[in-house]
Amino acid sequence: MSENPGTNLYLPFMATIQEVVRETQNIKTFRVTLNDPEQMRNFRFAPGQVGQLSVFGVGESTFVINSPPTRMEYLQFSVMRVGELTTRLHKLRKGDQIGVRAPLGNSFPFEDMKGKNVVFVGGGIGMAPLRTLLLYMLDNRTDYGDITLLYGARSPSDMAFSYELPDWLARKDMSTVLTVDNGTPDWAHKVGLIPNVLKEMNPSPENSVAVTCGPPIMIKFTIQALHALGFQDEQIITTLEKRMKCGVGICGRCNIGSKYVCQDGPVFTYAQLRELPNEL
Amino acid sequence: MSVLEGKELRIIGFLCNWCSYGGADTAGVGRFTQPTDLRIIKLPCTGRINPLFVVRAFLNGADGVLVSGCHPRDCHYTAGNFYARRRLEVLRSLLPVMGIEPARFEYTWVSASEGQRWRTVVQKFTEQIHGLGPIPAFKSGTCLEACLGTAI
Amino acid sequence: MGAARCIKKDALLTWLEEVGKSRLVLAPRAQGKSTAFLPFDPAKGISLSGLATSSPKQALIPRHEALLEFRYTKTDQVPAQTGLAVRELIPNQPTLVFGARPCDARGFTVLDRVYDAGAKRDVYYCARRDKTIVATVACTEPADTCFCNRVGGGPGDSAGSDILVTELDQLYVLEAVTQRGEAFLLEQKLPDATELADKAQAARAAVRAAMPEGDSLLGAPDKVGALFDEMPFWDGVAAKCLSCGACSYLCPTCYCFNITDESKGGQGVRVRTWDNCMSFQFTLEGSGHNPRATKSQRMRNRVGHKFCYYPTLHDGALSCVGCGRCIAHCPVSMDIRRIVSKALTYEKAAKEHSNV
Amino acid sequence: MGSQLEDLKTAIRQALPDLDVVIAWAAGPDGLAHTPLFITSESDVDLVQWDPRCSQNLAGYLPGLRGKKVGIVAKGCDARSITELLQEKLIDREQLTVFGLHCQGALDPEKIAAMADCGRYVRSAEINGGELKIVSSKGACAISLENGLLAKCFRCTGADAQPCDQFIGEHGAPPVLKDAPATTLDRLEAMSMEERFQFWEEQMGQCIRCYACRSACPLCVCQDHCAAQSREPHWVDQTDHPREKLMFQAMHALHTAGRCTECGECERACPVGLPIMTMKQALNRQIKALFDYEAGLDSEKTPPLFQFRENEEHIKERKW
Repeated sequence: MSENPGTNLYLPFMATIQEVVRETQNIKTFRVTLNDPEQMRNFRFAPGQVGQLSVFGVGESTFVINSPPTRMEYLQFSVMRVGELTTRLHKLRKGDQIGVRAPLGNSFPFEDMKGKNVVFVGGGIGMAPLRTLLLYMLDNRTDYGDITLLYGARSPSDMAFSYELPDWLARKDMSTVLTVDNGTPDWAHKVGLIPNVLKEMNPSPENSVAVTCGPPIMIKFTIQALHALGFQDEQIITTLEKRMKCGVGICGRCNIGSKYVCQDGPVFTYAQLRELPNEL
Repeated sequence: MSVLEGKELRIIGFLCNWCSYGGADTAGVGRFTQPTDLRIIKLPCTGRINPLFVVRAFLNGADGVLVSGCHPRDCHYTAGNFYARRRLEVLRSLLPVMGIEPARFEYTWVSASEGQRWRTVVQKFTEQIHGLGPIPAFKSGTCLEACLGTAI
Repeated sequence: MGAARCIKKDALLTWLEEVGKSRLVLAPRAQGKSTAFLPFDPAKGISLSGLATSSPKQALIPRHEALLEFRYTKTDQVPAQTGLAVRELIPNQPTLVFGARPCDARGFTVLDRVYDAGAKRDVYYCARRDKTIVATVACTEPADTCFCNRVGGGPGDSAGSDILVTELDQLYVLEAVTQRGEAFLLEQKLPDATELADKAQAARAAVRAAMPEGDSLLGAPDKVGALFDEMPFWDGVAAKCLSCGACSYLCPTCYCFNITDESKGGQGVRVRTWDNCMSFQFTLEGSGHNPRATKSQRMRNRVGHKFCYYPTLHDGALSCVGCGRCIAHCPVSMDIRRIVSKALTYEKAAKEHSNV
Repeated sequence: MGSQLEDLKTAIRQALPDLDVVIAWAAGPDGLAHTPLFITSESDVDLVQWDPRCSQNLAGYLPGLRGKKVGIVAKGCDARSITELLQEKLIDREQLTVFGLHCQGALDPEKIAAMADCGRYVRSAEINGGELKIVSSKGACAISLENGLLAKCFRCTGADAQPCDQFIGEHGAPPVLKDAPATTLDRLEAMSMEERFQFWEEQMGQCIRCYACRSACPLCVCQDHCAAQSREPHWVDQTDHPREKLMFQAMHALHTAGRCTECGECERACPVGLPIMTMKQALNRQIKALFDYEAGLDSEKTPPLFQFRENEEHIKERKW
């Protein structure tokens, strides 16, 4: 091991999986601690920053740290099984060793958002990056105005973080709406597409910021809905995903024009996105 | 239990599930002594064998490759071995161009009941490979091999 | 410039052999039908006529390099639990690159801005860069594919070099450009040539003056950027492109890379290899989505990166040095000069396709 | 030859209104080789060139343009690739207009540059009276066209493009050429196995893994989804070892076995000039010997590896 990881951009922290939570059919959450207690103690990040998880022998892939910086017992990553690396990650168990290169990228403008009302709109695995900011705000509740969450998934069984939902629904200091595309007989919440439900909820753009993440098609229509509700481009924040390798703005594949999503992103306001070339 | 003197070589056998794997099993049940250089990979049919399996095996360092399947007209899937025969016969011409002695590769047909024949094939092929010795190695190494050779 | 030394042309190989005793010498050598920067072998000589087929960038960013090695180990704790050891592999090889051309050396400055960017230092690149002396041979004649003078360089430029070598009749004059080059040169047992420096400079100036002037491409960033949404333009220029990687891999400034793990059994290496933005897989995401799925989009990124995005980030410096390798060795004779010139004069919707 | 060019331009002009694009050749950057031209408007037609510098086989563009109405200019050998693509149903005959040419050989720019010793310093080059006249910084010289032809021209099986919708010029026999250069396959056959293995290790050591051979191959139809770049299955690894690059060449050869028409695009495209058609040639020889089959001659035939006979006349199985 290197004497001081961090000087080598490509050398991950060695980490241990402390817990694996099965969220849905194809999403698992990994709770991870860095092996060196001092590294773990000194680890700092801001909500929205990402990390590269390594399964040695398979490779690396980028995931958002979805636990908040206010809860540092472990770093949490939620992973949807899609390709080679995520399939291998899903096979790992408690105690297995992985590499973590983090934190990478920028974060949500959580300082600028102080005093504002926040509307979270998350779809599917897109709830992960919102979770870190949501929990951070709940842990610093007095800094922020009204907090509204709209979380949607294809079906009730596709809802990640289901064990946290009752708490969020019950909390008096936030309002939570859940929706699914396809309901089941015992589903007690909304049935409908996220943008439609959002319009129904009719959040006020007044002193508000909307934060959204989800599949590209959902983001597209959510932004349209937000515009219809009177949100300005500067009031809409999203977080992007691209194929990444280096994570530090060198390897050249996650660029949109001269911006590198791994370094200048993944968090962008819609106003910033509109300035970028259209190459999502 | 090598019946041949000296170092064991690496021979890869691609065997079809229905005939030759059965034949090898029959040879085993019959307790026929055989050389132990052969490592068997079972496939559903010789028709499943991409000739590149053979090339990859050689380039990964196999000293010999043996393919064995059902006798012609006995294929469990009717015609897999007929296609295989054409492909493997074409492959045979590629190996010497690459610098791989063509006799390092053979294909044959052994049925599930032919334990004795299986032993003959394995014995003769193993002898043939021992006659040729280890496959030439690449002079250049890679970082991967360098790593494999050192202890961290 | 600093110290100047000279060496007779017929003594060059002997000198390189001497240098080779204490450091790796990479010099252009013909092998088969191409010329590449290879470890110097006195028996095989060097080839200094014209531009090598491949650029010397592999001295600093090799075609592949192992970043880390890893090994899984069995532990006796919980059953089936494995331990893991990981080690970084930092290069540590003093090197002399001899026979780079001024465009090649300028290419190193393009790489420096990316790999040695203040707080964000790529330790592998920097370790190599710090231990590498670049001795550049000034050009005596531009090839028909050369256009260094249109992208801010010149056939006798010293940017990116530690030592600039100028041919004078039967001599090579070696002049130190950087401190590192100076220190290296002073260690060499070569005769002083301070009085030849003026002559060498005059020789370089004469070559520069004789080089046909072409329209400058330095103004490309705005225009190339403005064409982003002009898909017919990109469809037109990319039509004949095969989407192979010859241009990227021969280019002295293309620096994009891939990182993959290769292993056998429980051990292996994490390797960094050259990658190519013209490849479909380059941006292909796990979900199957590809932001640059078509050849035209990839061509737009390739030209855009060199003539717009990179200059935007680095004070207008283009990431093209005009060596012309991509033109000379393209299987379909794509000509990046013509693409950029076309972009500079392109009138939107003037023509559905633009043949280049 | 001038009139053949004019006839070609006229034919393209006439057909263009009904086509989305016509693929032809135009002057390249250095005068030694022409470059592909995608014609979509009348004014592009003026750029068309036809002479022995039209070396590239344009058929490789066709599968990527499937769904469009495409015109293509083809030499005799190029048409074999078109036949093969039709045979494999990778392109649609009714969407395709072939402007067929009679060809008397195409030039090898690398060979010419070497013969003229002009490197990349060509000022001008023109064809005149059976010669390519080159002016370079080293002076002027003339190369007889016959001496500068591609290796494949010495094995020409038909100078006239077939299939063809519009034939331009006169039909005729292939050029009569003497002194065919020795192929790498011939040279290899004179070597021991050990030497052959070393030969490939040396050659593949020069490969920069740009995959131009694959991208240029008209029959490599997987292109963007090539097995060589797949992680699962992991056919080749990314380490820069000659073994892996040789493995890729074996893949290319076996994937085109019984399909390769020896158009030579792989070698022509290779930026470092590796003899990578050799393995394909060896397979073709074997296929000719075993099945009496040559690819790209009959679009109705079933390729030999897509069929079998219960009794294979030319296959001698080993008796154990």
